[in-house]
Amino acid sequence: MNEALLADLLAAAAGALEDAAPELNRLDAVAGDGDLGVTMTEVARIAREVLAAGAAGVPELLSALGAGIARGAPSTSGTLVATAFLRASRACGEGGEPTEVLARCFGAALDGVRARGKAEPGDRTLVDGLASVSASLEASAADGLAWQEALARAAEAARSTAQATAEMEPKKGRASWAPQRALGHPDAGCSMLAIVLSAAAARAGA
Amino acid sequence: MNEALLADLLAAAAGALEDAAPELNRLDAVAGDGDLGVTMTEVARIAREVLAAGAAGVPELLSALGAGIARGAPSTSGTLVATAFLRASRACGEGGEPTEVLARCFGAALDGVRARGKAEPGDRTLVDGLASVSASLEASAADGLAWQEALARAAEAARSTAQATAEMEPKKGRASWAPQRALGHPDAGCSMLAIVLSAAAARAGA
Amino acid sequence: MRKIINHPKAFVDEMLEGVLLAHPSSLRSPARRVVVRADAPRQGKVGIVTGGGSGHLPLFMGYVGAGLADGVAVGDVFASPSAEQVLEASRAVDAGAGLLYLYGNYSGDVMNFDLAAELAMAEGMEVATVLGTDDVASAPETEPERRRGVAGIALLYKVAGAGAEQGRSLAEVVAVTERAGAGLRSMGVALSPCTLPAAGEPTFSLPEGQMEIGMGIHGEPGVSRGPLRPAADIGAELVGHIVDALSCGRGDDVAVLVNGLGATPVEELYVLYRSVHAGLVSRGVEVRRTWVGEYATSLEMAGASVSVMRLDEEILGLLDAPARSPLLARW
Amino acid sequence: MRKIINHPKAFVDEMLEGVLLAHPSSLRSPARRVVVRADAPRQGKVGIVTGGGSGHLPLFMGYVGAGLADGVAVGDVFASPSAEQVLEASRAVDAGAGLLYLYGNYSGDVMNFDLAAELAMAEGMEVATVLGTDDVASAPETEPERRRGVAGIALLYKVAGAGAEQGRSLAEVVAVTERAGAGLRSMGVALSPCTLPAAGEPTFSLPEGQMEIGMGIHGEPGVSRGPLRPAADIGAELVGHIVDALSCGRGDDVAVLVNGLGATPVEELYVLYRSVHAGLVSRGVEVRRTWVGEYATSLEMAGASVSVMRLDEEILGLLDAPARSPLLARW
Ligand SMILES: Nc1ncnc2c1ncn2[C@@H]1O[C@H](COP(=O)(O)OP(=O)(O)O)[C@@H](O)[C@H]1O
Ligand SMILES: Nc1ncnc2c1ncn2[C@@H]1O[C@H](COP(=O)(O)OP(=O)(O)O)[C@@H](O)[C@H]1O
Ligand SMILES: [Mg+2]
Ligand SMILES: [Mg+2]
Ligand SMILES: [Mg+2]
Ligand SMILES: [Mg+2]
Repeated sequence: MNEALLADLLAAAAGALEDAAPELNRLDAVAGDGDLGVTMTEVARIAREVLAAGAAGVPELLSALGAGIARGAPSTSGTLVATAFLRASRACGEGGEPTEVLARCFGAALDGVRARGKAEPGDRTLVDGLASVSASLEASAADGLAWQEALARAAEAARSTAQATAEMEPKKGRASWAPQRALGHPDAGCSMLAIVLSAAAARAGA
Repeated sequence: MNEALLADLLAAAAGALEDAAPELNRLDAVAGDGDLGVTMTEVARIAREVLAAGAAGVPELLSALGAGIARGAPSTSGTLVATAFLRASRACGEGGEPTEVLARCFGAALDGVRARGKAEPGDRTLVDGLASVSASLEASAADGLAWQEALARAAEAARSTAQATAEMEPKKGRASWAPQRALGHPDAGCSMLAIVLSAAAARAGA
Repeated sequence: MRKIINHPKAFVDEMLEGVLLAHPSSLRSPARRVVVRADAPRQGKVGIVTGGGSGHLPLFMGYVGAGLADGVAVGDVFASPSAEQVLEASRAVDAGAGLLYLYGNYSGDVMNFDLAAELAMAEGMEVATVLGTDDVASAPETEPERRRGVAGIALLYKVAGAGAEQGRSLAEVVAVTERAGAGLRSMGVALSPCTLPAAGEPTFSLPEGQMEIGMGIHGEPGVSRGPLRPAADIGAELVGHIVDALSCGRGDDVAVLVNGLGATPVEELYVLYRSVHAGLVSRGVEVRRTWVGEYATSLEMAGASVSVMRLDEEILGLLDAPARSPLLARW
Repeated sequence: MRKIINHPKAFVDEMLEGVLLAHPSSLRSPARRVVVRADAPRQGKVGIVTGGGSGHLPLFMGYVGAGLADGVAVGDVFASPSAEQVLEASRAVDAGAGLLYLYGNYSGDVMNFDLAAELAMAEGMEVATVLGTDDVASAPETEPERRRGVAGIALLYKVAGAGAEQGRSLAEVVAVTERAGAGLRSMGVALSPCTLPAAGEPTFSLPEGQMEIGMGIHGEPGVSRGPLRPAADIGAELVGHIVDALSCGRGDDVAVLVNGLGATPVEELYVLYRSVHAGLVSRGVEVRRTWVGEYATSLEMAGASVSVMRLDEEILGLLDAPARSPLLARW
């Protein structure tokens, strides 16, 4: 996957984030402070800026995204997304099939987010979404699937995990302070991940 | 007019004030701070207390009302009503026909309110109401009318003056700060006077 | 009503109970609804007595403290205190050096303070009066006696209080306070109504998305109502009216107070101040001192007011003198 | 929205411009959205760095001042500042005696301050962290690491700031601040929602006549919602929860802070304090110090919180030490 293609997918994801902002605010408001859409609109704006500026290569682009988001959108989700990009940047450089690279990147992102946020799978956070996406990509890589197909399956995994979080009790973040409130509503961060991946997969046209 | 009769009329007036509180708040809110009903409810409460305590005679009753209201309801209207009672108390003791006494009392009240509030007739204040009531009582006294009839005419004068104030530009009090707002609405203080006199007149059964 | 209260009728007295429980070493109550500095009377010092309706904290009680006022008569919500309360406050703070009655120009208050002054003088106290009359929106410049007093009075307490604390005579305190007041103007904007506890419903209606320029601190009608505009426009308009009224410009030194009416976050007051500052600086006016926060509120009204006071070195010195009251100091 | 703002996106930066224009002799900005005491770094003194989302003034920036914190990283509304901002604040206040990061326990803030601490330590600064975790409603007593920080942190700034100002070592400042924090609990009640400027609509709905006990300062869900009750009931309930959490009773000395969330008049806070005081005194707890006012707000949310801190003579001495910041001091 080259830089231009990645940029194209990310631009699609940014657009989807902006469209979903009210929905993300609403989901976050159920048990949090109702600002995830505000933050993700800012993340999308930063992403567009970084994409417009261009970068020497994929790792450079990912690390510029991570640094820009860490600087410009440092809420919980923004910081975790930044961490994910920074870790992905370090993991993507070692070559391999595009699907393998994707799997490595999301695996690294998952590890980074777990380390920074100290949430475990099942805590009803972004970790759940990243864990299922990462597992799906691993499986696709093992099966030798094309990256477009792998991305589509990863998006599907993200969507169903987001749905599944509706039945989980939150253990981390603002939602954990009133765990019962969250029940019946998907986790906002996982929904955000599903939206982003769905948009990228649709753009990839698989 | 003896003390018991006066107390009976005042009790009727107090009841009317309480009933009219929301309307008085509304009229005051048009151009003032919307609390005339609140103040007059307090005035009514104090009046009932003073009436329940009783007094040695009419002047004593009126001065107890004035002192109680001055102490307990000292807003603009409360202070003016207190002044009116205190002046009436000093004026009522000299004997004469009941209608003459009434006329003297309201004349003294008018003078007191003018002195304290420094408003002139035509400024759209309680002074307008008191001036027309006082004039009406003077005329009734000159015509030798019974006090019940005089009171009924005074109430009628108060009502029509209140209506007339709707066309006046306020010059004193809060309403004067936005004179155009008041136009079309009767002055709250004059309406209050009309309500009180109407209730007393109805009670007097003329 | 979204209010943390018990019975509305008990509101003022329970508030006072809370104040006296919270600040027993700073304040005491010599009579019902009268509060004075715990150390009053202070021998040889001009006593400053203030008062007015409740619902405006920190106005009026918040200005009772060292370097500020000595006593306050506390009225019902938006209603004057009685002459009797003012008299009791006067008795409690009188230290033989005379009394300054310093309060806002509202008819109920004027009547009751004037009556109290007569009674106090009959008891041998010396009494002078200075009224807060800073609200540009309430009357034309040609009729100062009709202008109402709003948040600017906070600066007058500071000037008068510092002068009194320094041992100046009543005549001197009156003179400098009057001079400060003559160069002091304010104007406000309201974005929402407020609700008197005893009335239970908003005093007036002001729909979301509308604002009223010039509204008074009891909801008295302002000079114009219209769609809510950006902070920069509001700041420019308020400064324009004030600067016109004061005819101040290049070379003038001023102090500025941006006051919140109750529900407006301090963040917004600073956003507003940014434009107020720009408006003054662009006219060559130098801002020597600035205060931003809640100094005179209208219950939970949303909105703000801007006050500008001309400075000379004497007034500036008094503004800089130490002052402390339990309701103003956050530590 | 009833807000005095320009473009919602410019809100935080324009607010900061206003703050710096208003208080040029007390505060300066060494980097974007970083504000420090004008006299920082103060040689030999432990530097105290704080920060958090905007929308809570006087929290957090209001606690930058003499005898309080030295620097603040200012986040977007209800959002953490970045690690980079915290690092810039650290650089600007570090005077070689070590840094205390003192802020509220929210995941975004913790991640960014932790990252900044790593970076600062890599640059040779010594960094220790104490979190505000006073909100009883946010987690059971058995899980202190999950409790969020609310208005009680105002008292921790006072304790830590006074300790640092006296020249105590970082370890000593940390120890006394942790001890103060261990004996500090708060609980709040919300009567209305608030609206993020950038979101344009209330974060949640809370109809008039309803209240939510235990709601957090970002509108985090509380422990119970129901019809608005009288102030006396609210005070009794809040004190009950806090006293249970602290297991305090006869013979204990405490300081009390009654905090307004933004739109609640100070009068109501005193009405509430009256019942808070009664609840403590009836349990034999002695209230040694009381503060009532706005110390940590949630934009224009209506409501209040109560904080109670156990006292020993050392902590009391630190609470009584002088402190001054331009956003807290009204003179
Ligand atoms: N410790 C954590 N680890 C991973 N994800 C988390 C953690 N805490 C919260 N999240 C995710 O962040 C989302 C909320 O993000 P955001 O609104 O930016 O947080 P905040 O407003 O609290 O700063 C949640 O829906 C959840 O998916
Ligand atoms: N100077 C004055 N002289 C006589 N009556 C006055 C004067 N000022 C106001 N009033 C009357 O008082 C009424 C308002 O009373 P009130 O609501 O008690 O005043 P406030 O709320 O301003 O203290 C007005 O409707 C008017 O009739
Ligand atoms: Mg959030
Ligand atoms: Mg009125
Ligand atoms: Mg009134
Ligand atoms: Mg947030």
